[in-house]
Amino acid sequence: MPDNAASEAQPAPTTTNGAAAETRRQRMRMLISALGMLPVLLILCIGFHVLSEGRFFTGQNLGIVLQQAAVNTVLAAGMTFVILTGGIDLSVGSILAASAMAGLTLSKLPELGMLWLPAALLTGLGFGIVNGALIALLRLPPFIVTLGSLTAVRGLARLLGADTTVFNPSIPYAFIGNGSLTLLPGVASIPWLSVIALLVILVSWLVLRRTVLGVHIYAVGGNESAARLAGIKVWAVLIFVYGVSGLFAGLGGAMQAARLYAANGLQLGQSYELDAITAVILGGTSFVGGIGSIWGTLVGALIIAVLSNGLILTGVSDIWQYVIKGLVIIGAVALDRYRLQGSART
Amino acid sequence: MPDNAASEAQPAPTTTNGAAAETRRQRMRMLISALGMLPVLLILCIGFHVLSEGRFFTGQNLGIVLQQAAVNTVLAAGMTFVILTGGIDLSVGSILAASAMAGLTLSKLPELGMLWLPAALLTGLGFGIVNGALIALLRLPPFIVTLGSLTAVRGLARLLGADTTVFNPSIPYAFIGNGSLTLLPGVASIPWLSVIALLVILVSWLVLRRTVLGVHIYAVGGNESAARLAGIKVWAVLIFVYGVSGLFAGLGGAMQAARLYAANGLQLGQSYELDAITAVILGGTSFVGGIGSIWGTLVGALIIAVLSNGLILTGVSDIWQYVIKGLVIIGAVALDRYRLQGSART
Amino acid sequence: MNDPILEMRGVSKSFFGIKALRAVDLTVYAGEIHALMGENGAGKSTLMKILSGAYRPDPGGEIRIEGRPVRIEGPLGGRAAGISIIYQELSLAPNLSVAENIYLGREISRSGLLARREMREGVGPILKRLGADFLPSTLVAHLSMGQRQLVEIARALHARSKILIMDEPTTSLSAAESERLFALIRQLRSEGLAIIYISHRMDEVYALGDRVTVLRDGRLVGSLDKPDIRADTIVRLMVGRDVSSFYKKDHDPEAGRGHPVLAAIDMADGQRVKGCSLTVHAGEVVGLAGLIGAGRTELAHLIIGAAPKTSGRLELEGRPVEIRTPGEALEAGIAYLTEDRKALGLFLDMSCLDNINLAVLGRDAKLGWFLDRDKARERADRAFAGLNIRAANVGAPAGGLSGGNQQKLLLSRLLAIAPKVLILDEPTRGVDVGAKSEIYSIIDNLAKAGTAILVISSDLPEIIGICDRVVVMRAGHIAGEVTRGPTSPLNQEDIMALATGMEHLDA
Amino acid sequence: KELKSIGVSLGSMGNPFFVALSKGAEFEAKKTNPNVKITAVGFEYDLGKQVTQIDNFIAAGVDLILLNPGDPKAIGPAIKKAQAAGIVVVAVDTAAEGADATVTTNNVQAGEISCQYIVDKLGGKGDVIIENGPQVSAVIDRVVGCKNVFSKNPGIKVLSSDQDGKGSREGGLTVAQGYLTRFPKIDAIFAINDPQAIGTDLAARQQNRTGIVITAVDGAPDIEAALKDPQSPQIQASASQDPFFMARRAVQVGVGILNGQKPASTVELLPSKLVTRDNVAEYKGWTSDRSH
Ligand SMILES: Nc1ncnc2c1ncn2[C@@H]1O[C@H](COP(=O)(O)OP(=O)(O)OP(=O)(O)O)[C@@H](O)[C@H]1O
Ligand SMILES: Nc1ncnc2c1ncn2[C@@H]1O[C@H](COP(=O)(O)OP(=O)(O)OP(=O)(O)O)[C@@H](O)[C@H]1O
Ligand SMILES: [Mg+2]
Ligand SMILES: [Mg+2]
Repeated sequence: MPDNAASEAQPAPTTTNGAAAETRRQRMRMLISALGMLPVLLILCIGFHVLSEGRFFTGQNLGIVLQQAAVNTVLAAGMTFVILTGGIDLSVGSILAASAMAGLTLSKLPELGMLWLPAALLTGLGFGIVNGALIALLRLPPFIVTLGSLTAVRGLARLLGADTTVFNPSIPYAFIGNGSLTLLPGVASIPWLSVIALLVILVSWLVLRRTVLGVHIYAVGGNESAARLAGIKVWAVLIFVYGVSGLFAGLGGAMQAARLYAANGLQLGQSYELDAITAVILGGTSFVGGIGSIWGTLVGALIIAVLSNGLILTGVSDIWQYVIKGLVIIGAVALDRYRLQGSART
Repeated sequence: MPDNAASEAQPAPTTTNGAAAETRRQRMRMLISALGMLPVLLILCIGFHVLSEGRFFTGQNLGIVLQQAAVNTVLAAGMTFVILTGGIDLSVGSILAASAMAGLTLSKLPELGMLWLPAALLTGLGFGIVNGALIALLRLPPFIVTLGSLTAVRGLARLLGADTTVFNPSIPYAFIGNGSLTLLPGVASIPWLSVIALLVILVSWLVLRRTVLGVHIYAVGGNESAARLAGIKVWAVLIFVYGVSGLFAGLGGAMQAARLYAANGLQLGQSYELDAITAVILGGTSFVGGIGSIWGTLVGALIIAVLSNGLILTGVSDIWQYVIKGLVIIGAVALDRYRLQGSART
Repeated sequence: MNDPILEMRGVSKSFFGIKALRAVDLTVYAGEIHALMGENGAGKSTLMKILSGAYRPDPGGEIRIEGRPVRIEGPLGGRAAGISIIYQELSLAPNLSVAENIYLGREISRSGLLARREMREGVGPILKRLGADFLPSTLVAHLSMGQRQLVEIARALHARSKILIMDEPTTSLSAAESERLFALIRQLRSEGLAIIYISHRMDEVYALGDRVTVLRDGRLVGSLDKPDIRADTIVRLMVGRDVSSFYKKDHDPEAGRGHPVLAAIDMADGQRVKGCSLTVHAGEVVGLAGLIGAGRTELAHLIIGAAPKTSGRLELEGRPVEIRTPGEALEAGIAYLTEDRKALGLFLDMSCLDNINLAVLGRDAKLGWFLDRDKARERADRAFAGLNIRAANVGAPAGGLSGGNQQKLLLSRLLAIAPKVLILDEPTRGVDVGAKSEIYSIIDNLAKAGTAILVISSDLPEIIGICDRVVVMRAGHIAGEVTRGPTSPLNQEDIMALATGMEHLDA
Repeated sequence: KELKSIGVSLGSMGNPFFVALSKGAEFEAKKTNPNVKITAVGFEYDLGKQVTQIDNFIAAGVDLILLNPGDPKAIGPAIKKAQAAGIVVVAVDTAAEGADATVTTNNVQAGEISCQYIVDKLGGKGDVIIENGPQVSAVIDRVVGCKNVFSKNPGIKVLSSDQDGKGSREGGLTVAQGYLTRFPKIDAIFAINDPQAIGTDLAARQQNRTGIVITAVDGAPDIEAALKDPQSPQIQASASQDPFFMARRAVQVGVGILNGQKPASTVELLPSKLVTRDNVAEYKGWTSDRSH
């Protein structure tokens, strides 16, 4: 949809006298759209709490939900950068697997074991930069490039472990996978995985909203040609976003490795890209690029995790889980559209 | 990228004296871009023929390739309609599975067995129209809607077969799955699956290029608001394209059912959408909408089939097949980009 | 007089509670050219979009056509009521051919199949009458802005309606095409059509208008009949005050003798631009004139590295520079204002603030990376005040602004850069008189401060009014140069002769 | 201790094998407690998803988890977590490290008998193909068993064993089409499961190739039909498993442990029986009514 000129409902700041009221109204609207799917998330949580006879809002279960959302949140954060520029990264699942494999393989070497974490991150970053370079410098379509690496990197991940599961029960830094950060001893603690995910969201927010680069990312997504004419190095922005997506996929791989103590090049991370993209889009980021926020992504990822957790908690059968999940996803955006009624395109 | 105005190298027909030469040049360019990936396809075929010691270009093997390409071609044809309007349909794999399940279940009833084929088609059409209605009338983003139905319809497909494999070795019309149409008795024959696929391509071409509806589809993809202002019923166009995509997915389901005599609601059609989208994009259709041709899609689908077949023929191991497939897909678009150098956006 | 063909009574429109139109009345007769005027954001386009069915009016008003009340439901309803419109913001599908665009929504089909040839032949006459030099089968994506505007005009004329609305149809047309269009409009008037004509160019309104209606802040402020149409009355109605000394040329006319800042030598792209050289001196305003498609925009794109060149070099303040991307041009101090603000200029979803600051974010940043939000805010506020940009606040998305205000927004971005060389491509496209004079005085002040300025414009009075020297392009070549004598001003005829290739005949 | 709820995490609920497994579990569990709550989910061969599911089971407070481990070793830590929450964990179909007990088909032996059948049919001499599948431990074991047998027979030449038939009819069909084109002479094909064997047979029939001995592992309903079908004479044998019984045993063992009865051995291997065209009439398949 190249043009929104004809979409009827546009915020219409016009007359000077109404300006103050308008500003207030606009603030309100921005708040609402920043809140995004939060109401949907709350409804889901409360619904599941009731249906599961009060098992949802327990400290333990909330911890589990947070932990389960963690990896997807990290992937979705990277994906947010990419989608904001109007691109897509289908390869995150494969990159996650390759990074986990690389990390675990290294962790078994007695000398270099401690280096597995940076190794996983660098593996992810490397693949991401290759994606970005192909897209930015050769000007290839992101979908094809990352679909190609979805396949090729998957093959490499399998090669890394000679097509078996690599297992290391004594992997260093295992605490990030299964430990918790104690906030109040004995009362409140928060899984390290979630701490990492939150940090990732915070850093992403900082970059997107408080740096020059962030504005440039939005600009490239909003109007690439105009960005180029305005002197923005579009290629550098693109390499950056795909690099970030790769790096976060690498981090996700490290998180999975630490959580599972194991990785399998073929199985790990299969179709994670869909979950990540869903989180981003549920969070209100536009596929066309240029519109969206990282907080929305966080809410989107939480919705997905709550849905999976809640459906099992309430004992819904596997088949019906599919049906319900699908309908809830559609219902969520429909509700959101209804709520904002025409205030923004998605 | 709302507009390609700034795409740097633009053909520029202006002055009257150059008009004739310009027309010729434009024709040439259109021919080249219609040819699209054909050169890549030929290179692949010849390469595999050499590497497989002459096993590729045999009548039998070509038949196999055509047959393996058939279902994906049909799905990709429907996907071409959708992507031309700037949308996407992720649910084709699930719809295919549901249609095959519906068809097979019906085929086991003694009375109604012969009706399984229309039943499969109607199932597909129905789901497609639901997708289209959600997208066109509620203005929901296509990615989310079809992702939702990817999940929900998968669940329904499983329900249809009570979550097991439904098989019927004596399904009516089984010839379309495994029979061949004899062209010259004993010399040349062509699998029915491929005949169907070719018919689908021809009909799609007719609709897209020779009817008013076709122009409207391109117009909606090129500039949705302009189309709306020109009085085109955008919602009707959208429902039509998603309906077509669903119908073709239903046809694909029927083809798979006739070919395998069986269907499994969970496994059948998993990630077919990726193959279909890849075929469309390889064929030069733009994700932004409005640009592309159905012939390109056919070539794209053939490339994918040749790749799978050739890699098995040459005895490449499963792992390396992944790596090579990924790289070839990226390489193909890179080659194409190089060939057309800047003449069109993708 | 006979009965009006169109009456609008008490038409209002609000966007999210903001009133863009307040109970506007408009009466139009068959066989007249009715000019609609008003400042940027006054509501002209909105009123017309209501008429064409693109917007639905707020309840309460009434529209009568030929005396009968009508409800216009959607674009189809507008067409059925006998109304056709040229939108201010071009609305073509770039991926379709000229003929397909002209027939869009009204295609001809024979037994279900599209009659492409018939459609191509059907648009031939109208394109010819407009003097279009492209074929009906050309893709719109391959046309320049001006050519696209011709397509849009052809579409409206082709629909053969009773009421024809033209919302700033000449913004991308040069004098020759405009003249042809005016002749056509006059003929249509004599055929009994009612034409509503929106423009910010006064000369056009004098030349064409039978009556003028003026809007201000969404309200009707008055209608003038032919004898009363005078610049000062219209401007006073529009702006509410007098705008004196429209064109400003206070800077040193001897500036051309200063040192050369930008020299482009033998620039060519192998397609539209064929070996062009030009020089701009410090403190000088050079005009670049020519017909549409002459290649002026392309030349500018070559200079700033937005398109690849096949030959040519650049010198900046006497030193050779290599510029391959617009980014490098900006770093070297060359800024360019695009003619296509929507596709190449603005970020419609981003706030006005970001749009204004975009090019200088890096320069302002704290620690090299972090946004300096106070500075950005200050700059945006200054721009809003300086150019009188109308929007609720600097945080509003640029897409919601009226056409002219968007243009001012884009201009403020360039001014923020404070470049050595400023290339302005159609700087006053769609800008109202008040703002125009402000833009002219800004150009003048920049020249005074020593900036070298190249103005590409299709508006000849504008070029003559503000430039020291005019370079004329024709079909990709520099056709010649028109300079000011010590006493004689720039001569319009000389420029036209060079642009159309008639100079030999004159001689 | 009473059995109130069970969590079941299996490979893929679309596979009739796992469906039979979950039915068996339900049958046995209902026998102990008619009001028992059972949640059966598929982890789609994603270890991460399985660990997530186990976490969810822990949160839901189940008493017993039945799982088909995504990886025998790597699932260990998750099992420990469940056990720490007081849950008994029994592995089915594949052994799992640290599980309280394991009940599984002897997959190595299944591969052995299926391939031994090929060796016997071919008289110890011929060109054969091992049509591999997804690299999960059950498949790996079957291929190991098969290779054990082939390597003992020098007359048998394995042409290829590195193609993935994806465990499905379609995958088997596609891979076999390639194999049949690539190798003009193939005497036998061992497919790692039944759907692949049927796909392989479809490919051979399409290309009019005859005289290929096709065997598999599973004894699924569709292979039963194929073994009875005169039109598919090339499918000759399948080493059967009994998921219904396997799950019943697993629940029995699990309930035993809940009540403090340690099983004699933590791994219970159920032998596989070969179903051939000759004895298929007596074979009691997965879907037959077993509630007695
Ligand atoms: N925005 C654009 N999109 C596509 N092509 C363009 C665009 N602008 C210019 N061109 C191409 O460059 C050619 C030369 O036109 P150009 O715009 O440079 O001339 P101009 O003298 O500036 O005319 P105009 O007044 O129409 O802008 C055009 O015929 C067109 O093919
Ligand atoms: N789609 C829209 N959404 C929100 N506000 C709009 C929209 N269209 C117009 N407006 C507002 O309505 C007011 C009138 O705009 P309009 O486009 O009618 O002005 P105009 O008189 O045509 O100005 P210009 O001369 O600049 O084209 C403007 O202030 C604008 O911000
Ligand atoms: Mg306007
Ligand atoms: Mg121009």
